Amino acid sequence: MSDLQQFRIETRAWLEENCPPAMREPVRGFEDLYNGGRKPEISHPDQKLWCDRMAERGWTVPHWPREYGGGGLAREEVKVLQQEMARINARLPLDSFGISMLGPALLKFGNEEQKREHLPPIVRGEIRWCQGYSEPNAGSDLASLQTRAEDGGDHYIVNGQKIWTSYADKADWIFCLVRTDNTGSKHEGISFLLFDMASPGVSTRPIRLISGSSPFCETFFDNVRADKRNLVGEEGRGWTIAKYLLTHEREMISGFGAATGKSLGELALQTFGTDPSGRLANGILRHSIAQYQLDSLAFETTMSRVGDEAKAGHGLGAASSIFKYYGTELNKRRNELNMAIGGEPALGWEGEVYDDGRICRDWLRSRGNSIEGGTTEVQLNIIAKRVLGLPD
Amino acid sequence: MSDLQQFRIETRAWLEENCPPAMREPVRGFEDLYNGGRKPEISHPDQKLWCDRMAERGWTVPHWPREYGGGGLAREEVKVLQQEMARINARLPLDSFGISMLGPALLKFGNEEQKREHLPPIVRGEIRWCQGYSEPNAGSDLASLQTRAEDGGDHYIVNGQKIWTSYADKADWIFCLVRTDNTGSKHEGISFLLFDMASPGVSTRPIRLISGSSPFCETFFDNVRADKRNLVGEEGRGWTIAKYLLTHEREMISGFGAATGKSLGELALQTFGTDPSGRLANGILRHSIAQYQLDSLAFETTMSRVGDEAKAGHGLGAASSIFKYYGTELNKRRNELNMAIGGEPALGWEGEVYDDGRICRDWLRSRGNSIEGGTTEVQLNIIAKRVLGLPD
Amino acid sequence: MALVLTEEQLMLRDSAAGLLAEKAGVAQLRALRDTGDELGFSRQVWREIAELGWPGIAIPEEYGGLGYGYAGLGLVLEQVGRNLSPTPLQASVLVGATAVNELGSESQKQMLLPALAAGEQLVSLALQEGAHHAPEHTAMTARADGEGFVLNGTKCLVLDALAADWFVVIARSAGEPGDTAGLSAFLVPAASTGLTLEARSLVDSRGVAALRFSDVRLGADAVMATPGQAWDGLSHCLDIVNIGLASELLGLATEAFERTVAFLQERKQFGRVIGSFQGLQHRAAELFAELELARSIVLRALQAIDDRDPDLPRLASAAKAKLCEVAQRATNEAIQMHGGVGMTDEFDIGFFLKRARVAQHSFGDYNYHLDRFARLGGF
Amino acid sequence: MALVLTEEQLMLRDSAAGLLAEKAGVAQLRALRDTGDELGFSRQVWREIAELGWPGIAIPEEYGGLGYGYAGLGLVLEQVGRNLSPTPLQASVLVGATAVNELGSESQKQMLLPALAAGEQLVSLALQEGAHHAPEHTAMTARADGEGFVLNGTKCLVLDALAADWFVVIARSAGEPGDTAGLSAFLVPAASTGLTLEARSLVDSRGVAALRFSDVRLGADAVMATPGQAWDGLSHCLDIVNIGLASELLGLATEAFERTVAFLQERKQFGRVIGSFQGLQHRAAELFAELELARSIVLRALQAIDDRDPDLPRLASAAKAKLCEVAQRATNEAIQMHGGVGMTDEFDIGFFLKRARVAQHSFGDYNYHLDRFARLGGF
Repeated sequence: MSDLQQFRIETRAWLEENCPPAMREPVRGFEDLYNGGRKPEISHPDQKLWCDRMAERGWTVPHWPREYGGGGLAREEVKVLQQEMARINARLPLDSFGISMLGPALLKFGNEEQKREHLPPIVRGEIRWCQGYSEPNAGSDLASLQTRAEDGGDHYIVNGQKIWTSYADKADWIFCLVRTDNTGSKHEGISFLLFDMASPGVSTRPIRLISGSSPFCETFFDNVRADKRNLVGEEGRGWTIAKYLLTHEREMISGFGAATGKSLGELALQTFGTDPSGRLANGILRHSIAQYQLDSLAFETTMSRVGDEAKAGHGLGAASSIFKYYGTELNKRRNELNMAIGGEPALGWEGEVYDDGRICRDWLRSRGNSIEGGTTEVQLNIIAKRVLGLPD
Repeated sequence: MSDLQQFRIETRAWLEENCPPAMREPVRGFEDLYNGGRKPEISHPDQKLWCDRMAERGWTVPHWPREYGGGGLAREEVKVLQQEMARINARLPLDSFGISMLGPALLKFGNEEQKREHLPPIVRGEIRWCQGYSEPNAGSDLASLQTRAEDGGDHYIVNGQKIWTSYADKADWIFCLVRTDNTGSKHEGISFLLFDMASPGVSTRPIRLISGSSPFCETFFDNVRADKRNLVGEEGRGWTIAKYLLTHEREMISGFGAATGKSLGELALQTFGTDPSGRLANGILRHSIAQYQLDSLAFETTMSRVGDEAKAGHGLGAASSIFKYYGTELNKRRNELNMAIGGEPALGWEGEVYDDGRICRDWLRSRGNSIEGGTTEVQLNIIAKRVLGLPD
Repeated sequence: MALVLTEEQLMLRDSAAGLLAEKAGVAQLRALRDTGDELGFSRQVWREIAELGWPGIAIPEEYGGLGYGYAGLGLVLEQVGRNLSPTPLQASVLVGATAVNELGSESQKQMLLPALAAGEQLVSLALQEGAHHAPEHTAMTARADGEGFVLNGTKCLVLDALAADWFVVIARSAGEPGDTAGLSAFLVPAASTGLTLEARSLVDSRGVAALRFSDVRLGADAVMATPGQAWDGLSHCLDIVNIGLASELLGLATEAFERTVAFLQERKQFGRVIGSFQGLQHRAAELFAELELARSIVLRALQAIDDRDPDLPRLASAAKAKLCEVAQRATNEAIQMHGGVGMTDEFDIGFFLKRARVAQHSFGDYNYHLDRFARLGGF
Repeated sequence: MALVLTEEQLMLRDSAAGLLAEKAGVAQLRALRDTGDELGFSRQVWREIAELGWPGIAIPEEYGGLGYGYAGLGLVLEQVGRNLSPTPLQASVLVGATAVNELGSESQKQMLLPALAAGEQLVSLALQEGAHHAPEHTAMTARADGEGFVLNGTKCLVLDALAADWFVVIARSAGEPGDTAGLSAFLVPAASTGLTLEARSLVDSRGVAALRFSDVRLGADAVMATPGQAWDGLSHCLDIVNIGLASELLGLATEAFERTVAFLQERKQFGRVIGSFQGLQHRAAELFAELELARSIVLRALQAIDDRDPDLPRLASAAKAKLCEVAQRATNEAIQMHGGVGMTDEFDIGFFLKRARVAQHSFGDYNYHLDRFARLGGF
């Protein structure tokens, strides 16, 4: 028996014994995702138990090195673990920005001390992180950020304001882009700094969106003290780390479009029925749905193709540059069609009869997809310049 | 009886007597339009007769002053003349760039001598003019033209090349933009010069388009001598005249879309028939045709509205800025739909069975509408900057 | 008629713009929403509007109106759109009064139109039953009962229903859903026994309700037009209503566009005003052109109402379809070009997006009217 | 199958690119057009292509082909599109040989496929009769006559007909136009008595003809498949053909786009390279994205042929519809972005526009295939 087969047998047995039955139930919404933190929000008490059991083996982040609390598993072993979890419908034990965003950045750019201090609490779900990037006057021009970090000897004094900080009101620490130098080009002088959200001078205010309440906050820093040992990378060289993480974020957002339920064609048939030729009775709508489905099929095929090319060692081709742009535009189209198919019920905002405005709020929320994480316009600029080689 | 009624009676009688029967037949194509010139092209001998008779009274250009050979008619009289000509289906006696383009420019910018020398031969159809504006390396950036006119004392020496010169191979004289000064901004140093196409050093070469033969030519100037008295306006101030004429030209091109025959809906019904609900059987095509017809109706209504506003003394509103752009884009859409409806016969290029490629050649020719006379992109720039006040 | 506004119309437009911006603008809509006001508008503001006579603009003079025609009402509705004004100008003036005028008997008109013109009473149309506008599929039953009728069924999307004194109700006295024959119209007091209202909350925060009719008994005086033959009058009424909604959408889209252009002129990114980026410039210029087309077709359709133009049905669907398309594009572009700030509830631009979709949907959306435009065009 | 090209496929692609660019590119197409060549391709170049074995790429090994499958042929056709290569690779290899392979009897395949694989004989499909692709509306009659049949009727858009040795002819032996049942396929020698060819001149300057059948008598050996039951085989053949045309359009659109991007990088206006204008940049970037989508769906559809994927019909219509849309946009943008020079016959870019429309139209255009895609999607 190969080592991998042995690993599979042991993993299967361990999961069978340790995964609580409640954690094998399907995730019904965001509230069923466990994000950890000092004051974790839970919808079921077994969430924390399940996270703790997995964290003990480092399996909340199985591919991170063991010395930082991770599982230290090889790629094939990670796949086996995922397969065995899927087999019993085990939920993800922990979902956090620490795992998806800060961790990869620290592993690549952090020093040994920073990794040892910050990675294990992420693995154990003890510290929840948020990301302090966007600022009110910067928008797409992220690098023009103005939050200042002044030298205070062994620490920085941080002053300024961030916006679109997801879960800032619930996070324990923040990884934050600050300006430590004003003299060079705007991309220089940016530093990547970590500090505790419980520090004096930090305050947050949730942002209400056109679609309703949201995880986003405004975050204010008023003479916040941040230890210099929590500066990641060199002072003034934070932009490199920021760009690395932006790529991660874009890939996450471009996945939005993939979420599907019933097909739009089926939904429309329920509402409008067919004409004598068997086609959807609303011919104009039919054309728009067919266009959407065609593009959606071609886009999903493109994501598969790029994946297959990468696996075949061709690297991440130029086609990946279109994912964020095209995926979010498709998602907007799908939501717009949902509204057109839905009619009156889709215009509902509150009340049980309208499912508290699910269709409508999803639609409104989708309008932001092509703004957050790099606007469609910025994505098109990137394609034009980096892929097509068109000049400034 | 009012003077105008008197004028109508006399005009009616004169037309009845002087308009040859052949000149009351419908115009079947470009070959039936009379353009005059030293060696006029005619499809019927009465074309010249009719032009001469009308020219004698100045009625080839009835609104120009009598001292320059025109009819000297008041606006209401011109209208009466047009109505009376329409009553008997009288053809336009003369159609030329001299009347539509150079004449208005000379009347506004020319000196007395120039008006007396050049306008009467235009009225009489003796001299045919062409327009020397575009150059191979200038394109949309007309003002970057490079054709040089060097000072030779009482004359200029012209060297350079023009492109897209309509009927250069048939015209007698050219009104031409030349560079007399290279030192200032590109808009300065441009002069508006007239010279004889029979001058030594002038040569032309017809341009074949993707749609087939065309009136366009390349025109070459090799040490062509042009009298200084034929400089219109001040030296180096020709750009003002050019801009004035470009507006004229754009309005002419934007009218392309107005030419209609059978409606696209009727054509499509002939080909595809209806489904059991009575709708066009090709539902996808139906949607595109309906969109086109809706926009076409709204565009024609916009042209009427702007006309009515102008008549009401509101001036030419901002809406007129969209005419060239929208009219040519609509015309391209109509031709594209013609192709989609037409199918195999519309792909024909030569031969009687394909009417020598009429549908296809019209479609190919229409692709140029949004390029000539100021590209769609230039039009959109103008709207953005001049109408919407967006900055450079 | 020339496609220009008269002096009188220009004055009306300016006066509407002034009052609505001050008394019934986005700020008031937001306040009504945030306080959870069920009525959806301010009675006090409505009285001020009524004093200016606007509720009677399109009502014939013989019934106490100003008789300015729909071209006049369209101008007011355009300003309503610009300001997202929460008033019964749509529900009772555009829709309700038109229904009474087109479908009502002489005595009903004499009884009700003067009160509507004075803004003292409100009437709303109860038509839609399912997810989409489909008037010929009306299923609500009107069973003959002596000289009168008994109504049973449900209606949704009844505008400003909680404030209405009367409803014009479309019901079926004969035939099957899908038939245009057999439809009847009734003038029903809001206080009728067996009629219950359920307030609904839509994305545009305007007052709207669903109605349930359980054996609502009506006398002969409630019958409008000839029983079973309401279709032609209803159809004409809906043409007018859709042109009025197109006017509102024109104002809404134009305002969203102008706010966006102003934002483009101010907002800086990458060291430049973002309005200097050609990518945005061209999109703004294209949208400008579409708005000019939209303005023309709306004006033409409004005049067609007053001119009794036989081409009215086609022009009505043209105007509504075009304005659905343009308003959708203008509001979507407004959010995108405003960027993150446009996504926040704190900023006003989202209100335009929200109202646009409800107005687009009401009485037939883009898909419905483009199809109808093509059918009336013979293909 | 992974959506990537194998080493073997990459080599094939590169070799096709090299040969076609040199021997059968736009320059050769222009020369054939300008000399009024009726055949529409060079026999000499065809022999060189045949020596490399490409005519047999998709033909099974047991019939003398290479058996590389349609994924391989698709790569060659993409290069044909890039170079606008005037060769019988579409008429005889993609369309003709596929029709023989899908519809022919065992003896017909043994007789003809090896010769087609060697490029020694050419076969073309005679299907379309009216202005549009509508195979179930085939009206040409096949009247039973002893063991054989007699054909009467006309066909148009028969590719490379003047060079063809054989035609696969679709005719109706039973039923009415509109029925899929009753269609039959026949293998007809070009030299048959009663068959006349009329060369036609289309916008893409390729060899094409109309065929007239006047009492063309065929023996039993001409019958392909079971009489009256050709629909399924024909339909499968057309799916393959449309995917092949989509491959050609992919190459054509990509080449037109790359030439345009190169032009944008060079051409100066207003003192700047025009490729620096954001308005053009965004349009180019959007088109790039569409071309990437197009590439994916074509590759997926090609693999679906070789994999005998039951979803083939839907994927075929998806690929053809998407490529019709993208090729139309790419060629129109190419002309617009090239400006005046793109409108001249002297410049090559117009050839791409012209060929695109013929390939788009052939065997069903965008409207046809988007409708079919929706129908196969169940709505």
